Amino acid sequence: ASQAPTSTEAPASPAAGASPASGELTKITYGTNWYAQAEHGGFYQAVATGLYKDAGLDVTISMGGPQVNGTQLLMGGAIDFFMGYAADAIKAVEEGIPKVTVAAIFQKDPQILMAHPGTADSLEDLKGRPIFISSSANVTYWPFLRAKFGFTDDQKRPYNFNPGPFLQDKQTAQQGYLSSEPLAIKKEGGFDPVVFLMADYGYEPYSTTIECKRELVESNPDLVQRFVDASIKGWYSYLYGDPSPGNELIKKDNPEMTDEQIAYGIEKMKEYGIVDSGDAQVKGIGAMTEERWKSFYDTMAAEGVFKPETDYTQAYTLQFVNKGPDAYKV
Amino acid sequence: MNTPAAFTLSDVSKVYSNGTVALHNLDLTVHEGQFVSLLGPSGCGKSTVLRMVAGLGKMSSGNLYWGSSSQRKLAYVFQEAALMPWATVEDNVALPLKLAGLSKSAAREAVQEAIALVALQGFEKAYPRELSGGMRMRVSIARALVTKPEILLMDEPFGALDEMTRSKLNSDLLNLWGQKQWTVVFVTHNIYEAVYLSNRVVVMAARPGRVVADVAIAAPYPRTEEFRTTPLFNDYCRDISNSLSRAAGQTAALHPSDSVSASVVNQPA
Amino acid sequence: MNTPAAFTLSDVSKVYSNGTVALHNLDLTVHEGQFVSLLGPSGCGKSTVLRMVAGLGKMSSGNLYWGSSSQRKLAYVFQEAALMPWATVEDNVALPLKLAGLSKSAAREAVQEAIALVALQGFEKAYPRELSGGMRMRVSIARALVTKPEILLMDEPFGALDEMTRSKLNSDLLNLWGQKQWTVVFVTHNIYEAVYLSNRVVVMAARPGRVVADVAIAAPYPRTEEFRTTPLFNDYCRDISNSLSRAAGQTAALHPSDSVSASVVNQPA
Amino acid sequence: MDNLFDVPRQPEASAPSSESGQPSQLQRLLSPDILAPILVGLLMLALWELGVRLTNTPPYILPGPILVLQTLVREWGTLFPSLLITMKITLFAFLAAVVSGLLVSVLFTQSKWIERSFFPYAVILQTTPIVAIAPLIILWVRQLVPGTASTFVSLVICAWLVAFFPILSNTTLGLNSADHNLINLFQLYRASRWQTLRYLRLPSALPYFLGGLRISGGLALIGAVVAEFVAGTGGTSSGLAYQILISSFNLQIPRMFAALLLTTVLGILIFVLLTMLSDRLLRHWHESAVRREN
Amino acid sequence: MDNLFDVPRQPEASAPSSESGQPSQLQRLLSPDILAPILVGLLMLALWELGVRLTNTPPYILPGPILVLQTLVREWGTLFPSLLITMKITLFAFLAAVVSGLLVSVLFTQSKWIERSFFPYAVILQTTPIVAIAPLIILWVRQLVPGTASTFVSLVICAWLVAFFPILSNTTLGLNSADHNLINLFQLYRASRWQTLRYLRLPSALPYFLGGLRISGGLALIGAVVAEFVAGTGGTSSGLAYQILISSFNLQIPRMFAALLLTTVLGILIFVLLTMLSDRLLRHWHESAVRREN
Ligand SMILES: Nc1ncnc2c1ncn2[C@@H]1O[C@H](COP(=O)(O)OP(=O)(O)OP(=O)(O)O)[C@@H](O)[C@H]1O
Ligand SMILES: Nc1ncnc2c1ncn2[C@@H]1O[C@H](COP(=O)(O)OP(=O)(O)OP(=O)(O)O)[C@@H](O)[C@H]1O
Ligand SMILES: [Mg+2]
Ligand SMILES: [Mg+2]
Repeated sequence: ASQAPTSTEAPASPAAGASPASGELTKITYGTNWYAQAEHGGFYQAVATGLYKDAGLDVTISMGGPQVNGTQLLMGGAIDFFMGYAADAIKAVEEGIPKVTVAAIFQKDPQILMAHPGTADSLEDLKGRPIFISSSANVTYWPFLRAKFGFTDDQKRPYNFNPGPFLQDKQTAQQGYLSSEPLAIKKEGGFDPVVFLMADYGYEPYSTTIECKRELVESNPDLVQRFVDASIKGWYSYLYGDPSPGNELIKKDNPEMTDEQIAYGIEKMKEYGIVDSGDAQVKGIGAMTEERWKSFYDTMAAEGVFKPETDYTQAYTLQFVNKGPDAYKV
Repeated sequence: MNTPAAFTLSDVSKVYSNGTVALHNLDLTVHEGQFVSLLGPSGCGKSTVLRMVAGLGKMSSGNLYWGSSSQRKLAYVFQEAALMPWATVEDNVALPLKLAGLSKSAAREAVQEAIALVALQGFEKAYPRELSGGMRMRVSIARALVTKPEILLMDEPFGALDEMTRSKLNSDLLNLWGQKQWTVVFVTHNIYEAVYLSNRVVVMAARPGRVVADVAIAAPYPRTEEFRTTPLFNDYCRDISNSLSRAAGQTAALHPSDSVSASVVNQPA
Repeated sequence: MNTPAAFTLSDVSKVYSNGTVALHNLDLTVHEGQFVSLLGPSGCGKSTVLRMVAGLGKMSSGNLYWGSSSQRKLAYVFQEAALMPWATVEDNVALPLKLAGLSKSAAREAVQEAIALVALQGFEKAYPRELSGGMRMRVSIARALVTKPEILLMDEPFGALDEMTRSKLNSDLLNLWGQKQWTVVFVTHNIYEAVYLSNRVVVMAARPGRVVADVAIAAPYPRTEEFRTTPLFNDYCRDISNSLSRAAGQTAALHPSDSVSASVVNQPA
Repeated sequence: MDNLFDVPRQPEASAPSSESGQPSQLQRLLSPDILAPILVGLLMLALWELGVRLTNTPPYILPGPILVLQTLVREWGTLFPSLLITMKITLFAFLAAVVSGLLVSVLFTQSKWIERSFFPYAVILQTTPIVAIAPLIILWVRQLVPGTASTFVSLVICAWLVAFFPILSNTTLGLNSADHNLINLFQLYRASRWQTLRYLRLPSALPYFLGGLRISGGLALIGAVVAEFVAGTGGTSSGLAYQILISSFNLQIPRMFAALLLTTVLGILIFVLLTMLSDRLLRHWHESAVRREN
Repeated sequence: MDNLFDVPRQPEASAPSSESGQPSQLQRLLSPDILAPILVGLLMLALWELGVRLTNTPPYILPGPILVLQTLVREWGTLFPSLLITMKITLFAFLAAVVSGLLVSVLFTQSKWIERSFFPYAVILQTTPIVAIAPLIILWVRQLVPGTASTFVSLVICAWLVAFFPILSNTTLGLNSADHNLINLFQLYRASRWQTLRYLRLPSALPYFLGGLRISGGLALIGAVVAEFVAGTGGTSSGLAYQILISSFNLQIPRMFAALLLTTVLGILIFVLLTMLSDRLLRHWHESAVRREN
């Protein structure tokens, strides 16, 4: 990995101060959920600026992709930490899969629906109109939309990460990622789509979380803590410092990523407070709360996505986060 | 007293693509109603002559002229049985009729007759792999006879048959020929058979294939088994046998066309 | 004065799975060094006998006993040429040697010799499809002779050959046989050939296949062309021809085993 | 002399030991032909179970077959209807592939020119990732077939794309492999193109064609599954692919394997049926199916 | 009498009109055999362009070939390295499929029992959606092949799964189709199993095997693409699948089609090469490749 300028400060967090001095770096693999992009920026920044190294970690970031099954890779030991999703974490509890969310980088899920300009003012307006959604939506936000806005299954159209069909038909809507599809559509389709951030409509899962096996939390909490802390520091550095070291790594992993796209991504993350809003502003990036987990669980359980008897508290631990923004100052 | 020509091969050469000269400037006129036997050493081009007459494969040079009949009325017994392995005896024999557009029921009688002719009753439903070599050849003969052809080309049809079946088929063939006035070209290695059956025997020499003797067999039809014991019969046989020996010798001649003109060319009765 | 038995077929029956009774309680002992010709109507089971001797396919009942030699030293000329289409003449002939583990160079001379024997020099590199029917059969003969077998089974090997080649191969075969004391079982439809070549002629009748005559040909070897013109030769031919006619008649007999015992069973010289 | 040959063959059953007539249905089911593969199947399942137990693999990585079967039984109510839908798509795509493959290969053998010119491009159908062209197919189909049938048609087309080429390729090869002597014979009797095709080329091509079917049968199935991955929308009319995906998203790995097991069984079934068909059609004459006695 | 036959055959070239020796390289390239398919290809491209222009289809739905080619030229620097990577995976998977398919089919023909018992299960490899088992493959491979090679191996395995079955199926059929007379001959001369295989069954199976290759060549390619979708690579070691997906995601549809064009061309190339190989190996004897003169 490129040796970006490292911080001169001594280790800030007491928990993390244990082993870096020994000089032996622990090899860690972090699996993301997609090709490298601005939404993964903090982690790349932590690699690029040596934050992980300072925490005694040698981190490799392994990109995900459209059909890569991260949970199995995590549980099988191919990766040590995985970029997870709150809904998925609760499902894991239901299936008895011992993985735990240890930090939530995104306070808001960047999942959006888009429509052609002038065809909709709010999500309700999409009722009855064809919507391109990917198959995973069936187990995440689609049941929510169905219940809350009366969407029906015959509106569904398959979305395979090609927005062409959406452009073709003005009456359609399409799912997207806040910082990706709208830009592509603006560039290639020549217009700004109307964007509905689902987090603003009551769909509030944590996303871009850090998950690991329960076993690791129990056997080596120190390692987990070091990874979480360094990652959060990476995010602060990425959002508020100079993101270019991280961006270089992103472009290296994903050569098709452009500076324009990255800049757009960072801008949108800031504009919508994806990372640093709400609880995170008080408790620091990565923050999670009981209440938020509960409200998400309750909302989705009411729609039948989760079983009523699920012990959703198994899905996370607050042990590694909520230390306040100051704790992560580099 | 010749009947009109059924077909004429004029100055025909055939060079296969690997360079083998199978036929070289061959001339042969066969007249309507003739029964011509073709003899010659193995590999001399007898089958090639039949293939040219049947229009299978291009000649390298030369021409084929037809008289009043034509290639359309032709049947051909190949040297190999060439049966369809997926079809029963019956269906194999019925093939030419089916190709001519006859319905199955219309064909049935002719097929039965042809199968009886080659004595394969009881094997109508058998598949070729269930037959002996000779039986397979007989199916092939039945397939050729079933069409009642005007011109019949037969490439060693009886080579794989025992003497009894052979002489039965010989006389059957002569009977049919006598009735229908077919034109027959008959390849055989059996000199006795050739003399017994034909009114003309053509002897070929090998590489390049060409005609070296053309003997008219001036004996009246119908021919009985006694004909085989006449001195005339024996004379013809000896004559042809000599031609064959000479043909074998001539193969090495440097200018084959010279020796062709030197050979006895008789006109058929 | 019999030599020891080369092999004995004892009470052998063969019923093919479609119900055809190809052989019925057939007994046949062939002695070492004998040249046995097998005659019989088409489809009577001659090929089946050879297949049983060669161990190809199970007998339905009965046994095959071997003398001092064995199936291992056997060569077989099939009724069809059965050449490998992807191999040249040379490679086809060399096959048995290759299978016996001989190196290519060690085999070369024997292959050349065998090819020369059937007069196919110049065609070593040709593929089977480039050969005439008779030439293909000769390749097959060469393939059998190349191994210098102790026991030679030949199923109508010369049926597709002209008289010249045939008589040449006849005398070549006799020469070889005289030198090596092979045991030969030879299927043919040519009575003259059978008598000329063999010291024993076995006549079979059809369905169910069985032996109806077993004639010793008591003439000394080496046999010359003159032998063909002796009265003895003609007597044998007539005798066998009669047996064949009777065999054809007997096929319809209701109790075939009765008629078998009534036929003349000679012991070989 | 005519009666020299006329001892009629008895038209008996072709099993050598069929003295007591046809074997009973039960006997046939218990024959080693059927038992052996079943035993092997059971053995593989046992090994799988054992492997899972010995290595202590958790069910969310790889469930053992017992768990999978239990899940299958439990989820039968949702999985079986999906199976039927996948089967329907598979069947339609397969039939379409058979018909079109046959027709195009026949077209190809009508002229070397056509074959040379178009055959290489037929391979495009096979090498284009369905994911990439699914949107186009869906758009086009929607214009031609409005309404709810349109998704089904799109799925069938996607699956057909996958199954088409092997049939085309094998059948073309087969049609070109007709015996030369027989071709001559047909030429001689002035057989029309259609007759040569019908009575000579098609029978000659049969073994190759059936071989192509065996390959394409499985491909039609996997094509149906993949098609549903990319073009399916889920909901009540969704097939096994949807169940696999959803189970995977929901981390219900045993359920995913139960769905996989169904596709697998369906695939094996298709294969076995096609093999039986092949044996039946070829047993009288083709070396690959004939039981030789010598 | 020996010299009856000994006029030697002249070993001339087999082209009938080759009086002036071999045709020159240029002549050969300009021969109708090569020109016809190229013309057809150009014609199809022209029709495509025309269709796109006439219907006014926007490039983000279906770009015309001219635009695609322009994009291809422009993006050559990024697409070509990806092509090489996909090619590498394809090649390895194809070779693995050829070797394994051949070996297993040989095993199958050693005993009817083995074939009956295992053949139906081989179809599982083909009918299991790679998506579902990719994680398992990745996990297993990671345990066996640590380090960076592991991803590559996983990809090759996934692609191999797709390409394996057609070769197995066709070759098995071919090995079982050896001429019965020749089998008898080999039996007679006590040929060992290995000899029968080497000198009889394998040559007999060659046309079928080569037919299988033609099918599997394309499948290996599509398998490589699909494998990349499910097993995930990125960065500098990513193949065409990545380019297709990212282009599609970024709505750079002409670029996506440029990448598709590359897979297509690669597919056609594989097909043409295998067809040439087939013609070369069979031209002396198999009906499908021999040029008959009568
Ligand atoms: N594979 C087979 N299946 C069923 N019947 C067969 C099979 N092979 C031969 N037969 C039958 O067995 C009988 C004997 O056949 P065989 O080939 O031994 O005859 P043959 O004496 O060699 O005849 P030919 O002189 O015509 O070659 C025939 O009636 C034939 O129909
Ligand atoms: N397809 C072919 N390609 C090349 N050469 C061939 C081909 N067919 C036949 N020949 C050659 O042409 C010559 C004549 O063959 P043809 O089959 O006409 O002989 P034939 O007189 O019928 O012999 P036979 O009595 O053995 O059947 C032979 O030397 C043969 O090698
Ligand atoms: Mg011939
Ligand atoms: Mg026979």
